[in-house]
Amino acid sequence: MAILLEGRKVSRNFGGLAALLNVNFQVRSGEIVGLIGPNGAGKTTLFRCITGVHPPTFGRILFKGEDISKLMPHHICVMGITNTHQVVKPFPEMTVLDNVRVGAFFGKGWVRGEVKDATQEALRVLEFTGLTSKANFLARNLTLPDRKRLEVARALATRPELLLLDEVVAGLNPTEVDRMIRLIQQLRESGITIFMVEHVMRAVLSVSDRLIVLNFGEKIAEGPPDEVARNPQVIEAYLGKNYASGKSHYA
Amino acid sequence: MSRSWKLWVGGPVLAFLVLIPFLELQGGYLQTLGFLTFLYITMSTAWNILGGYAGQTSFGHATFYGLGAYTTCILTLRGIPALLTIPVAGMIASLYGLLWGYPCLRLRGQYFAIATIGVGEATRLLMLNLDDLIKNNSLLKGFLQKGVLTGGATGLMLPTPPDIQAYATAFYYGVMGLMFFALFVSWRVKNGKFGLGLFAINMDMDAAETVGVNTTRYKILALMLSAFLVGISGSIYAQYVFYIDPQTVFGFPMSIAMVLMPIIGGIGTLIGPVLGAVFYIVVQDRILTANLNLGLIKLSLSSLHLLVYGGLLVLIILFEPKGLLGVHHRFNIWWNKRKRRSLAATEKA
Amino acid sequence: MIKLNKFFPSIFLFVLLSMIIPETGFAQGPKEIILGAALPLTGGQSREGGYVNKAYAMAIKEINEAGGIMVKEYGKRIPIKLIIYDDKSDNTTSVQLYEKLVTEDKVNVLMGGYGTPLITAHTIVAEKYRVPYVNGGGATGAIYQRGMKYIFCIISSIEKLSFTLMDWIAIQQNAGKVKRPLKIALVGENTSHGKEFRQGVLEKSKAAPDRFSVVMDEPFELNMKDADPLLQKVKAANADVFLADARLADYTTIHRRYTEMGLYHLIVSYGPRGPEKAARDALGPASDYIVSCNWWNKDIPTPATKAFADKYQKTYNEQAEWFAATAYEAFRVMVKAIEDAGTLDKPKIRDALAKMDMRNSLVVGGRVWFEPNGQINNDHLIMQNMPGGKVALIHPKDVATAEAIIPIPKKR
Amino acid sequence: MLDVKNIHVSYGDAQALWDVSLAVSRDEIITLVGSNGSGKSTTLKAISGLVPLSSGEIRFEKTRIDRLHAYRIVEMGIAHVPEGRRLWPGLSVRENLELGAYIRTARNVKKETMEWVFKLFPRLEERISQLAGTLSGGEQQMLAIGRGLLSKPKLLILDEPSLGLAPLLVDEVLETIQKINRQGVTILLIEQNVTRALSLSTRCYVLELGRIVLSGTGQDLLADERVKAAYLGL
Amino acid sequence: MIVSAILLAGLYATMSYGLALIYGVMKIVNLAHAGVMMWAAYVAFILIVHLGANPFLVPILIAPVFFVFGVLLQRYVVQRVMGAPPISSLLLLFGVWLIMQNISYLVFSGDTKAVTTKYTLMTFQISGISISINRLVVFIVGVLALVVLRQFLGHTYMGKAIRATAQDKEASKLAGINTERVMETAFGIGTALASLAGSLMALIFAFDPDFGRSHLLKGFCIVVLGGLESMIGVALGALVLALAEALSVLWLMPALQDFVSFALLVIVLIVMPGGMKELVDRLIRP
Repeated sequence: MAILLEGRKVSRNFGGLAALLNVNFQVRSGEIVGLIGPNGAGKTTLFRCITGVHPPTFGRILFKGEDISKLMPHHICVMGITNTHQVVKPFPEMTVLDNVRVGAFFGKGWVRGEVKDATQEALRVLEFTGLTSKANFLARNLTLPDRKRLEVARALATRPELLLLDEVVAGLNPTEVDRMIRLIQQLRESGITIFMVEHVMRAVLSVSDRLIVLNFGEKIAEGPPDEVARNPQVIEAYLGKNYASGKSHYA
Repeated sequence: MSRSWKLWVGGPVLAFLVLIPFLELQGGYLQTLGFLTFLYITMSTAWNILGGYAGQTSFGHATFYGLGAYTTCILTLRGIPALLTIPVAGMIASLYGLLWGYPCLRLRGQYFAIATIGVGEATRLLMLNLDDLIKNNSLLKGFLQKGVLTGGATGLMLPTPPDIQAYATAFYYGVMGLMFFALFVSWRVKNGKFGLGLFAINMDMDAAETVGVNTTRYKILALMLSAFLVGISGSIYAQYVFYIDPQTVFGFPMSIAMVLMPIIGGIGTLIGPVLGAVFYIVVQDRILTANLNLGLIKLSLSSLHLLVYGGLLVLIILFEPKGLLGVHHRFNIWWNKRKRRSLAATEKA
Repeated sequence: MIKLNKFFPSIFLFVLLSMIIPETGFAQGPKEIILGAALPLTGGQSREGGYVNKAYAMAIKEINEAGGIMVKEYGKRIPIKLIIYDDKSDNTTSVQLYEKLVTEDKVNVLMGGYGTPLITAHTIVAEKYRVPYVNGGGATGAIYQRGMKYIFCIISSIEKLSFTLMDWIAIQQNAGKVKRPLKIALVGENTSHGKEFRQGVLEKSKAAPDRFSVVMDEPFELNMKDADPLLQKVKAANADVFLADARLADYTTIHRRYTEMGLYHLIVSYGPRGPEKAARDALGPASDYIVSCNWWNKDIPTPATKAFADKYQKTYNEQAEWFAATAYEAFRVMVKAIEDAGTLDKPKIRDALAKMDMRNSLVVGGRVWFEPNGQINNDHLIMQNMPGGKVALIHPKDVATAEAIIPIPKKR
Repeated sequence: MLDVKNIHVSYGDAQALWDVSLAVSRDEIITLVGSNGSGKSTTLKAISGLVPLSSGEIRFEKTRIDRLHAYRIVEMGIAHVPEGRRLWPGLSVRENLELGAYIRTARNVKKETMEWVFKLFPRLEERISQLAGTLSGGEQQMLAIGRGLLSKPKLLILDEPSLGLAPLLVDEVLETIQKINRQGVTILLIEQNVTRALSLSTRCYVLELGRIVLSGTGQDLLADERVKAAYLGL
Repeated sequence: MIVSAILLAGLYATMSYGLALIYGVMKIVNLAHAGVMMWAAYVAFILIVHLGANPFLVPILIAPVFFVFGVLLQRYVVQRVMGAPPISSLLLLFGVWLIMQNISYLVFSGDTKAVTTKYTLMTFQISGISISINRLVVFIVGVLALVVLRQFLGHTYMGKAIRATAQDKEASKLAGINTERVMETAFGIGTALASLAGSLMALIFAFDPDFGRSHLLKGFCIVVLGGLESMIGVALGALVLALAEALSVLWLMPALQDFVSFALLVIVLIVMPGGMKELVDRLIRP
């Protein structure tokens, strides 16, 4: 599979503190890659580097071989990378349909100014994400699971090749988590590459092809989920040293 | 149902507006009132494109109004037909919008608002002193005609045509057309891609950016469009009153009026700014000319106009962010409830 | 989309509201001559607007007590009624209100407001509907140089004001009181008023380079906060005479700072400002010896002036300022024009105004007549503040009450 | 001492806690564990009055506190050291500590408390006039705990005190917490480092998706595979 | 000229402290500041001219009254929009300002008023420069206000609580600080400072109900120059603005003096939103 997104020694400083340090990563077309790590490990920062909100201080990010590390977020979006936000950011006073239409109008799948086309595209995405019945609700009146869906729908309407999902299942109950996982799998089937930050391990393990683990802004592990889960460094980062050694004891 | 209603109500209203100059109602005063109302609706609608749709509160829109008015006067006095100057006025206002909008629109929320106050006042002072500045500069001297470009504080006077009344009637229709044009633009913006982008910026700038909205460009375009319409309004105002001076057309009260009208009417909507402008003119007309007798104290209501606007602003911000439109909605809900209740009551009986 | 039927109740309510309020306004009575004016009763010019309002009220009362205006056409005296609106000192509003006066209220004639920008804006309306318009508060000459036919003003131009002032200084030179040539520091507020004042002074000094040389000429922003930069320039100019044109607030601000900085000139004038009570209270002895050039003063030794000043004092318990006097006189001029015309026909009243020659007037020279452009062209009155809050009239000769004290004595 | 009964909490329409109940007795160290977004921080915020309950009740020493302003809860004797430390970076170490003793009862004994805190964290005394924002991560955490202690709390709530600290410092901080507990302060703690947390606490609650799924003594839970599942999903 | 600019800076600083304080704690741009200055000028006028109060005592007399006014304004009006986007508080306070102006028009009419006292025109000489007593007093008050304010913010519990709330509201709540009380106090102090400036300005300038608008803009300019929150920064900003205005006369018409401050406001906002502090930081750190 071709490399879709590649980061080379991506670093990001905030006021002298390194939030990311020399992170190398690759995302291939058609993959679902999970990004995990304890709180403050730099996962969201990495996403922000990719989407151009906080461009990397050093290092380069390549999308289909093109350097995108200096581009504005809207430009990156039009190139085919979209993200959802950890704290959902719907446009609260707009209807669900309009929220998605913004994505349809402005994203990569740019519909040339035709309201009708954009609306159709938006409706198609709503159908796909199961929000059709709520198309005319104001976004602020949605429940959290629906807002998360809307976040995905809006991103999807931009017709991304690469979708960055930042904790889309956080705060959902188990049934809702399952529904979201199914949606993510459907997305992959429709040909979209997915790079996701997730804390709910059940979700991330069940869908990811590969995991990348960050700790203190550095990459500490990478590989298939089960392999990563056995990685002592990862266990230490999550459970502490004693647990890692204790595990063998209990086992 | 709704379409026929629109025809039944909208048709006669439109016919009435068109016929006003012939009806000589209130001795023709209604025509003046109509002219001003249309002009203010245009400006209110124009401000709303930037302030309402895109959410960028500007206290500096008088700069466009003034610039439009001055462009027309300066060009007309140099022999260019007045009608031709109208689009030029709009474009110059628009370019000025680009000039200060580009840096200022990078500021967010209240910083932008404050910067626009500064821009507005600075522009007024500059226009007030422009002639003297040019006089002292050998390079620019050529722009002066008999030592006058902007006329400084004296302002500029236009020659009056022989038949002012017919001229005024023509302008009545002209500005009515302008208003419909502005409303059409506003409607197109609101229901098109452009408006969707502006709304997205208004709701959440970062989220808009990540779904591909070029926020800087859209904000500037909104400002320029808004400035264009306000510039034309200024141009028409100048041609209607034949006299402009910087304190009036560049004055802070003008900017305030443009902020107040859409907020009173219902910010970010199509009809809100119209309601606000009509309200503004009617209140101004009625309040400035009425007296209130409270037994011993005779109060001239005119001394209360700031209180009315200020009070409304406070009440709207505190209780009804959607302005008159919001009040109308509540009223409607209440009305329907009452109707339903009375219906239920009759059924019971 | 908008559904109009939903709007119906609200629209209904709104229309109802907008129809109720006018009932509290003025109802037209029959058999009245209606005059109309919009005055700046609030906003930047409300102080002056207030004086005009009081003067008009006094004039109406006087005339109605005498039974109204004798109109020959109807063979009887008809009472008058004045409709006054507040224009918030705002041009656009003012125009709107004058339109309203002419069209809705159907006034017979229009009276002026106060302030050059406002009056400039009014004149269009008066001219448009061909309604005679007389004012006593918009002196700027430019207003009357536009070939308008229905506009009249009973105060002579600001340019004339500076001419009078300069002529008077020339007289002082002739008398050997001050040297020639004199170096002049000239400042004026950045309004048409100030501009015209400065132009007048410049013109006069250009015409007589052996007498005057203007070494500094600067406009300043209205309602200035800090007079320092301006006065630093004045100080640096090292002039003999300080001529300024300012409104009350700026006059106070500038002259305070002037005194604090210890500046001195042989002659100091703030154009029409000087003897106002508010300023003298604010400045105390620092306002002594300031020369002012103005349209009217209560001490003009003519019976008409005395009668007006006394009556005003009695009615409002305050001293009459020139704003009130000229407004009062403008009103009387209009009344006389209606009487002369003997009809309420507007063009005829206009013709009567154009032919006006009113004697025993309050104005300097005692006579009101109009130049073809509609503005009076009489002399101004020059006054000087004297110690102890007194004011001396020093020019022209026929009304002078005292000799000018020139040059200004140096303090300490 | 602290009794949380069946609380539900929502942010807007999004429910974050479902029917959470827990109890803290005097002199205990209680730990909340669970993955991110499981509602641990929200539980603590609900206790200290930063987020309102939609139902349920919280009692502290028999008094209901779930309707009180945050500052009133501090006055009752609960100090909350928030996640990410949340110092006032532009204030000096001394000022940060002094403001910790803002409530009236604490002000009177400020001097003694301060000495006690300095004994616990000698490093803070060295840095007394430095701005809080210039301290290192570990020092900032010490200051945050110290600030909490200056209100003379009966119950100290700590939200991830080891977040972002190097392993050596984590040990040091956790040891100090135990020391504080031994000196008579009850502790309610969120700790990511599960093993350490469990081994030092008397009892634990495991949260998952806004619900309590497990509770027991530290030793019991340490042996429970479900704890590991909560973290790694295995 | 430099001396008079420095004296003026004292006044500029006094009128900006309150703005900076309220902005710092609540992130609110207080447009009603101008209204308060204007009201204070009128109250000072009444006290001095009609009741014969000592002009230099008046500011001390009226500050507490306006403190209470500020507290009430915050508690019953501004508090309601604390959670809303900042632009609504800006518009709200703009409305309050309009109302205050209108009340002044009703009570005092639009007349320009000026306060005259026996000190008004007194000057004394220092090495050839004459200095007005009034201005010197105003300057001293400006400096004193800075000292007192710093003492208050640095050494009292309430002062520190105000600073703490400005930096982190939630953490302050957790430390047992009643942040609503703190915000009321801060708004009250900000209002009292505005009234202090207003009553001092009444001694120097003539005023009317529209008084304060351009001062307000200058205040913004100063606060932004000063880096938005620090009081020392405000004092420095005031100095910079006063000097810039004074020096601009060398190459600009005096009529454009205000233009300098408005243009400076816009430029500073755009170029260095962190104020002079940021600029200095940038210069020091390569």
